[in-house]
Amino acid sequence: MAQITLDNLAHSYLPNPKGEDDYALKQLDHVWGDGEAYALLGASGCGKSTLLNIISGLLVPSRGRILFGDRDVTREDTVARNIAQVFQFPVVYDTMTVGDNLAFPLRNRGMDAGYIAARVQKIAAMIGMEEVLKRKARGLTADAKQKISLGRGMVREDVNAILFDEPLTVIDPHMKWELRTQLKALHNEFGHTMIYVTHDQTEALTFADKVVVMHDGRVVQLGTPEELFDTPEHTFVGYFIGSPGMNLIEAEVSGNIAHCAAHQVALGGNYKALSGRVQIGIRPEFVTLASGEEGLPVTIKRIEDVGRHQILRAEFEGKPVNAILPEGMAIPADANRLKFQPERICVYVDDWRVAPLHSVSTPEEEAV
Amino acid sequence: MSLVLEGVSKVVEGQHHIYPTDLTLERGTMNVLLGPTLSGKTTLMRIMAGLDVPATGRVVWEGRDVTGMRVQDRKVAMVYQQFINYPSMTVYDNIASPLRLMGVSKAEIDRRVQEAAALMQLTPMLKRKPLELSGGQQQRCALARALVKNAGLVLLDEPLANLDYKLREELRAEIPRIFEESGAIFVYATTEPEEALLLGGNVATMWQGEVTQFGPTPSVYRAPKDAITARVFSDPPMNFTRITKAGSKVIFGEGQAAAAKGALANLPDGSYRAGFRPDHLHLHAQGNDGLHFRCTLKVTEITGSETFVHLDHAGDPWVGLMHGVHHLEFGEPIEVWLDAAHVYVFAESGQLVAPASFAQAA
Amino acid sequence: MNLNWMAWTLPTAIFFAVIACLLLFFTFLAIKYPETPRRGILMIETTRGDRLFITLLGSAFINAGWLAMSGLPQWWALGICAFYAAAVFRWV
Amino acid sequence: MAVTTNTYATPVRSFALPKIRTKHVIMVIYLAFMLIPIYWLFKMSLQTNREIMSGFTLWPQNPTLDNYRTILTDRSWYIGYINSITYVVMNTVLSLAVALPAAYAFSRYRFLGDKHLFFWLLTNRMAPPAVFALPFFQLYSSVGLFDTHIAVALAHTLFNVPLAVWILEGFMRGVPKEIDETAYIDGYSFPKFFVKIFMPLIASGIGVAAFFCFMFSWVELLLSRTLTAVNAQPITSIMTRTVGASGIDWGVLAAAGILTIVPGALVIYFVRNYIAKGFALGRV
Amino acid sequence: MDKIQNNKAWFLVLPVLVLVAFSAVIPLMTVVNYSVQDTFGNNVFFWEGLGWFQEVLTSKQVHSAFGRQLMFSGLILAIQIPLGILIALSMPKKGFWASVCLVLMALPLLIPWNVVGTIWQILGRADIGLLGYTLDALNINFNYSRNPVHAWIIVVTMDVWHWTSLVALLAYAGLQSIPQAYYQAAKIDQASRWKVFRYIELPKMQGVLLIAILLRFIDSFMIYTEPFVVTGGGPGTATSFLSIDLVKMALGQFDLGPAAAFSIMYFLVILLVSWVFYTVMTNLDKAEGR
Repeated sequence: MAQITLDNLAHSYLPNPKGEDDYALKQLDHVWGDGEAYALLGASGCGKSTLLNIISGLLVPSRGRILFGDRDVTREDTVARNIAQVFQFPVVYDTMTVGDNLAFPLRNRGMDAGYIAARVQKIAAMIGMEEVLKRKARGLTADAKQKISLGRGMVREDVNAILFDEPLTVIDPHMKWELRTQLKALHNEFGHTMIYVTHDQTEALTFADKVVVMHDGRVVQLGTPEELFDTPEHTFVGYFIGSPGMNLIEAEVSGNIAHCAAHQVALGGNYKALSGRVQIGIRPEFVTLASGEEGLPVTIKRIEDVGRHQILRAEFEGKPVNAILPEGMAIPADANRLKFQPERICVYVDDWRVAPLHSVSTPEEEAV
Repeated sequence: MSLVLEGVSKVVEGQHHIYPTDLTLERGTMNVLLGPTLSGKTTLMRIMAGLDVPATGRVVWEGRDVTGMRVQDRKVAMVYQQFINYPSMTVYDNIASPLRLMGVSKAEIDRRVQEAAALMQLTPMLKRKPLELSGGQQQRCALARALVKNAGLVLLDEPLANLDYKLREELRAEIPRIFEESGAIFVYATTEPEEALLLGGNVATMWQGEVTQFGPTPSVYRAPKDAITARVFSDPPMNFTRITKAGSKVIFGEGQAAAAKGALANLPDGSYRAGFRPDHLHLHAQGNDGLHFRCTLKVTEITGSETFVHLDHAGDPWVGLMHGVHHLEFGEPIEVWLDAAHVYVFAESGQLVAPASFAQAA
Repeated sequence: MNLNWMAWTLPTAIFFAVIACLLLFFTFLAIKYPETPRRGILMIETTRGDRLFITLLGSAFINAGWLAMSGLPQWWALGICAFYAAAVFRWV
Repeated sequence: MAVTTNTYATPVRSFALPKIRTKHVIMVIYLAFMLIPIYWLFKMSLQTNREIMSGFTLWPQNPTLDNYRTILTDRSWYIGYINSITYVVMNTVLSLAVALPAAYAFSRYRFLGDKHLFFWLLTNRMAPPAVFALPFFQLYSSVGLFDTHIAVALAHTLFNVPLAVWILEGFMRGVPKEIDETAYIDGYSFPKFFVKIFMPLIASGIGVAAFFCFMFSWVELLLSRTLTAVNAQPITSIMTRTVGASGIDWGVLAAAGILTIVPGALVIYFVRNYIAKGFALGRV
Repeated sequence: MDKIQNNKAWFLVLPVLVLVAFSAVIPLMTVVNYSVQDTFGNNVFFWEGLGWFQEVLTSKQVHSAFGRQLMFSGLILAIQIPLGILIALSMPKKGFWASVCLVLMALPLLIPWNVVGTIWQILGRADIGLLGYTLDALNINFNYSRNPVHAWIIVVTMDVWHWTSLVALLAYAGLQSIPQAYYQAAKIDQASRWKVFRYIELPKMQGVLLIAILLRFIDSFMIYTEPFVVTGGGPGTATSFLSIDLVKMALGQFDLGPAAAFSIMYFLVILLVSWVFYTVMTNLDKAEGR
């Protein structure tokens, strides 16, 4: 197991990239901790697969180095990197039995037969396939085959990292719960460094300790799920994480007040003078419905009952604003205002978050 | 004006894909077929469309029996999970093709295609071929082709399942809007309870070839008729445990006794299955009359704003969905609270015996 | 069109008529009682039609074998074929 | 987290010396094995018969096109090519025309006796032409088609139609049936859908099937020779007249042989992209 | 893909049915009719019963031709299948050179069979053929028209030249359909080249290889033109295979009855083999599909 260092890394599929736009993966410098579970999250085409292929050794980056521990592996092939990978679609050796499939990576490395048998038993128990160890892998369902793939990824104890490339695509929604939970349990037990690529925010957030959000070839934020939720560094993260995503409102900020059109919103901190395109962002979870004079005046469009909560869809100055309201809450007929929790508001300039100068802990200053 | 299925069933090689089903869909409604894969959603839709002939029963469209009628002669539109377009035609021709076959005038075709393309944000791509588009755009093209016909029955078979998460969210918000404008009968198949709730309208929950319940979506969600419906309509799945009612006491699982409150109070003595949704489980007492359980914590998953807590309660696997972020120790005993008002009681056969009292109030 | 060159004889006409009747009969059966495949001693899925084919092809080889080996009247071979057919329809 | 976007220097590209790999050696040897016999025929076609017989040489000493001239100026020679191409094209068109709907039926529907029918079709691909040669002669004589192009074209459907059905069925299975259904829902009738939407989709499959029909019909000798006498005589059969009283005229024979390869080579050239793609997609 | 039950599909199959029935069923019936009769021409036939069958089944000549045929087909399969796989594995995966290889390899397939025979007939001659001359120069007295072993060598080499490409193309198609992820997984699992072949490539090629084996077996079992041109079945009967015997009987000597009986037995054997292969193939499909 090892820490993974991405040093000044960038990749372009073109032979002679000119500008930044030619790079499928823009410059990045990161150190990924040993034994942690990471998720690479982003829409399709954002460069996450490129990054994964660079880590697994299928691609040599155009520029920069990649280190496992202290060892530079940039030019080493997949085998030398000693990693395991689980692919989007199940890759199993059809003609082998389930047990032989699991034992395959160990046998190829000439491990001791007794050790292999014990290890296979253990993994089979973890993925719940002890019953079918003697069966041929051909003819199993896609779920089961993907479980074998997962098991084969886990079977080696000494791997530097395990990479998952959207491994739950082929799995039925109800099964996804089960498998993800199992993966999480496996991570807790073995403590491998895991890198999980997905476009599904729920999968990413629930699986990983740290989530790497990618957008347009760039890592826009690396943080814990809480950080991504509470303080998205980029409006894309705000939009991409959470359902519905963060509300963004054009504003002018002076001190701890944001001016949205003719209205004022209190902020949780003081900001220096900002230039460029300024927006304030607030998660629908921290928006409450009110009536009377306080908060932003909105037109309520519709209310969606999602079961465990309700989504209020409204418009402010012609732009959508959403709020999440508790289950069963009745909507007052005269409700026409939305209030934001000041300490939950983030301020963005040209899509990147600006931190407040120092946090203001005096909510009594709240402006009308 | 409606689509009526009368005792419709489908049998393939001796196996029932659909058991005899009666269903009435009214004009201008959104109807969601909700159920896991292979529960018969697609088969039912194919029968509605006329792509499959039912083994028994009749399909009645606007008072006319259309059971054996060719698809070409029916006024239906269908969108599949796969992005189905004609690869050899441009997006424009794709959208225009049903109109051309209907013999609509050239000017009218152009007007309607432009309109549908604008609605689906496809205007800049009209000259391109479908395979040059992204998945979301391809599916929009398919949707546009389905809508441009002004069909009386629009069938959407998991149209968003193959799309990226965020894209799905966007289109999901668009579909009810489009539906409101069309006035047709919409039928929408999905495996995800959340999607069903977001779309609103009516829902028919399906399980192993049977429609287990049909009614307005929120009421089916809150008052499922049986344990199967409750399980189908819950993600993460509903938690179940065996309970025994004896006098004023209720014994949960392997012996945690609690006072019979809420819906439990009026049950006759006996053995039942209790079910409750993950989001109704709490880490702290919520008022005074909460039930409380000692469980073992297996795994937690944090989504940023919420925490999924996987528990073991005397052998029953439970999932709790807690507000806020909670960092908890694995393998530790943990106490969780549940409001008795949120408990559904099912008979051993699965029939709902006592609905959760909160749902009745709502 | 002159069909003399086909050189029909009564026995061959009967032979083909029997096979045609068998095919028609099995088609009729398939319409009346739809076939469901089953797995027999050969470990392959067979339908009624498959079993008919196995019977006919097998019978041809039984007859040929009989003709080559025994030198006894060919009717005996037909008897063996009947047993063979029964076995095929029962166990395959 | 800010991303520095400083200099984007020229990327270091991986380089490798061209290695001599076993794979390449095998390929080169095999291709040489493929081409040498053809070269030899070609070499001989450029020599006079006397030069061929007079001694062994690796390449022609005095290249001449006389042999080709002999063939291309003599109608009784080149008519053979025309005959062959005529019946081959007829056969290809005919085979595809009947195989397309049938393959569609097999790929999309279950129907009474479908599997048996499919197998029976395949057995015809396997029927030895030698078995059928004589009855064919009788059959086509009795319907007055003996020594016509259509007779050979029809006879060759015996093995080409099953093959075309088989190949096309594989390709058609790769097209999701939802496309068909969408078209029907849109209001397409079956023939219109088939021609306007479905055929463009399986164009490469049709190409591959046509290639195989052409190939097997072109190379076949036994049936085409049995069913023709004068008017529709294929080139393969005309070639035998190089055996004269004074022995074989090797030069003309070789030239005739080379000319029989030309149409095939042209066909390969036209479907070359389909062969790779077609082989990969189809079931063949 | 699940298919729809629809008996109307028969109408789509009808043209094929009519056409093939015309060119297969009528001749087959005729052959059966001939097989039980004797004729001296002019469409005059005499009832012969199963006599011809008995004659064919007990004939030493037929038995030895059958044995030769089996040996030839076995030899062909044993050489061409592994060689074809080897070539397929060696082919460039894509790009310009892949097209070049495909086109060059497909060439022998498009040469009329008697021309194939002619090419090898020439090539093997010691006076004007490259192969014969070279062997002669190496002091090997190569003469396929005298020496049965040499005749076999040239016939087998010719068939390898002619048909290995078909096997290679099929195997190549099979290889192309293997997703890249399998190779990556094998790399990560540190599988050796042999294991990649044994556990990934071979299983994935299984389907096309069965087709290749079937096609090659059937076609080599029916082989007629090429050896006939090269050796004429000789020396003696060394390379006279079933079809050569049959054609000699039917067209040469006009022995319609025995030829017909022979044809039927020949056809039955092929039918049996085809059925076994077809059954294995469809059952493989099913196992994959589950």
